[in-house]
Amino acid sequence: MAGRIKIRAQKKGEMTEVKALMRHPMETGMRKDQAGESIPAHFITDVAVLHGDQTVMQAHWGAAVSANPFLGVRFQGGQAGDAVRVVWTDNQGGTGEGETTIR
Amino acid sequence: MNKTEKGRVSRRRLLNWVALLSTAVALPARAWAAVTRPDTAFGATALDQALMALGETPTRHEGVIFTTPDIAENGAVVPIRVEVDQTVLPNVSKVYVLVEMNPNPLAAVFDIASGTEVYIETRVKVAQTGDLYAVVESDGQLFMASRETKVTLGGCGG
Amino acid sequence: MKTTLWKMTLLLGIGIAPTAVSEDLAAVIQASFSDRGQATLLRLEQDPLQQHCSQPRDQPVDDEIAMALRQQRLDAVVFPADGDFLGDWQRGATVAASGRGLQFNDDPSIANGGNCYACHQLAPSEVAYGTLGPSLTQYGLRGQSDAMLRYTWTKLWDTHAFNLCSHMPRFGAQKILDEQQLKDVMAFLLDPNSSVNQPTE
Amino acid sequence: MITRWCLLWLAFPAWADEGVFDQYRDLMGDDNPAIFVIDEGEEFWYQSQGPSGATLEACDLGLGAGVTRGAYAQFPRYFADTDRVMDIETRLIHCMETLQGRDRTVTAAKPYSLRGDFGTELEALVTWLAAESEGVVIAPEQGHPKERAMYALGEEIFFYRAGPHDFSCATCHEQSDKRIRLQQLPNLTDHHDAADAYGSWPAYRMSQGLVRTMGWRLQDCFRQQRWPGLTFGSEVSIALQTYMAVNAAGGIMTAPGLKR
Repeated sequence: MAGRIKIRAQKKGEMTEVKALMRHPMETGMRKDQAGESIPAHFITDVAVLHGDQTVMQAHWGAAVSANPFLGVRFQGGQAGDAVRVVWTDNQGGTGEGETTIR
Repeated sequence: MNKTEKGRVSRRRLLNWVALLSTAVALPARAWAAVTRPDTAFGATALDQALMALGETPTRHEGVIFTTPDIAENGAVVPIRVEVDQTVLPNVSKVYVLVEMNPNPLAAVFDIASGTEVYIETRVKVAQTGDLYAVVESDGQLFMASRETKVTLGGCGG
Repeated sequence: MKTTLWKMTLLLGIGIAPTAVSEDLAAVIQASFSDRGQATLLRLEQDPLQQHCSQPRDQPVDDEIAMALRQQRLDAVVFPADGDFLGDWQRGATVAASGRGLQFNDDPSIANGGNCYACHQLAPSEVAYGTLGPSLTQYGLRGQSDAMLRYTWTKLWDTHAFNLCSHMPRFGAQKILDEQQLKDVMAFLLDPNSSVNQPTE
Repeated sequence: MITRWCLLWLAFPAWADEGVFDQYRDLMGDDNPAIFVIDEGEEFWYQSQGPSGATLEACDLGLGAGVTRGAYAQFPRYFADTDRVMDIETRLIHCMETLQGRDRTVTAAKPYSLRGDFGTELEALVTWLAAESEGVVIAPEQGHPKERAMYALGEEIFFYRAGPHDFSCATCHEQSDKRIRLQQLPNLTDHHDAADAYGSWPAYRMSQGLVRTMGWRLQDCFRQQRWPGLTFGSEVSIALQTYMAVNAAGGIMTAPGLKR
């Protein structure tokens, strides 16, 4: 179930706009569960957006990015039908990946 | 990337990253110069400390266009947008987002490839009312903008 | 005949908990809940006031009952033993801002809040205020006459003494806040230095 | 998938009138993480489970075995096989028991996520089924006497004041254009407000990072009313959902919504 990403990539004039939602709890490690036990930190640390084989953007995140993170970026160029990919890794070694085509 | 950070890269994290890039994604290596994570800045527990860890005190600049809500419906999800007027701040390579009142103010760092617009949208947690900062690195120098977001108690206020 | 039963109970002596509403309704409600922490099923048993006020707003209320109830609430108000109505407005501000207390997930060892901001505007600097009740900003302009002190105290203690079937909780009568907290909230409302009474921008 | 994304996208500007939070909502855009939970619910529906190793595909949600499109919008409704009025949650538990052979003391033990959880099977199923009614007219059945009795019961409970604070549902939800703190309160006795509110649950609750169902919303209301714990699938829960659904009838399902 982990690792899901929903991506939209849309041509906007010269630019391509990418919007991605990632399925992740983004736990800070500072919350406690119902029983009072600490919930371990679990958050995405690294994210990248790729257009074809080109990295458009790479990011490092802390636990302060909201649960089920949203990311929007824009890059120059890109043609309808090109592949856009978003990948992430988290602090527990988990990974996620999603792909779409520009429309 | 400032000098003090380079030596502090978590090896494990870097390896994870490289492993992900080479296996899960299987892309040509040239696309992936794995960028080091600024661990000192992420670990900072006060805004000043976090800004200092970025290398230099950023200068306020109107070219950094930072959009945040004046009032957030919930501090767990505060939408933000960072843009840059590239006619006055060219060659932006990084964007940092910081939240003054969080236990660790640095929330995110974005490495921008050339050809990528400086246009970033995301959603961050904001512990309580205070300032949010967007810091950008343009031609090796740091510039910033800040905005206050009020975090309100919701619903029945309990 | 339901109403007749209420009336009898009310007129014969308010204070005992009648079970007249509708046996069916009471039974269904009891069967649909379970004790959780400090919130036990006992809380679902209505007192005469709750029973009287559990009808849609557009339904006419029986004047006889209403008058009896209002008088009974008024008579039951307990004023401060030392005659001093005003506490510390800053502590009152804290009580007004806190919405915790008496929920099944609240720790009963921590003081309850008054949650005034849920429904009322108070200090003009606080933007997160509700509108279920009237704005109380500048409430202190009404002065601190004895009548004003007693009126305000009564509103906090048991709002139904003046405004039967108001939505506001009975902070004193139901022991939601203690006497000192009520005095502090009084000061928050009436003290000229209180943030409630600062000019709006 | 693309279609669903677009549907969600189109449905969201309907938020509009939050007043003080307009700017916040504008910045939030139209991306609702509930979209993941819809997918997860769909997978649960088609997943073989329990001693019988069956899926839920033969579950009758009121429109015939296996019909999911539009079914949510007609709940709560009377089912002859149980001789009860059921909400969607109790119906799903019933199907898990009868089709999959799963013990209801297990399936109904923890219907809703607790702090630290990341969604339950029931939350996911309800979210998917609500999405299967997106754009559908809210039309709860009221033909059977037990359905009408449920509505009447719901109305009585709605106005029933109890507990140390004397709160009823009506305390917060019988007037229009009121807020608690900064949150707009729907007047659930009014058709338009009831339709907007009822039609937008289940909803992604930003403060919790989870999708919450109408059933969960009710038991959380009672917590704040200082009442004891509302039992999952209880008569009060179903009666109040019936009261809201009937008041909302004729409105359009927009769920899953996006809430504070």
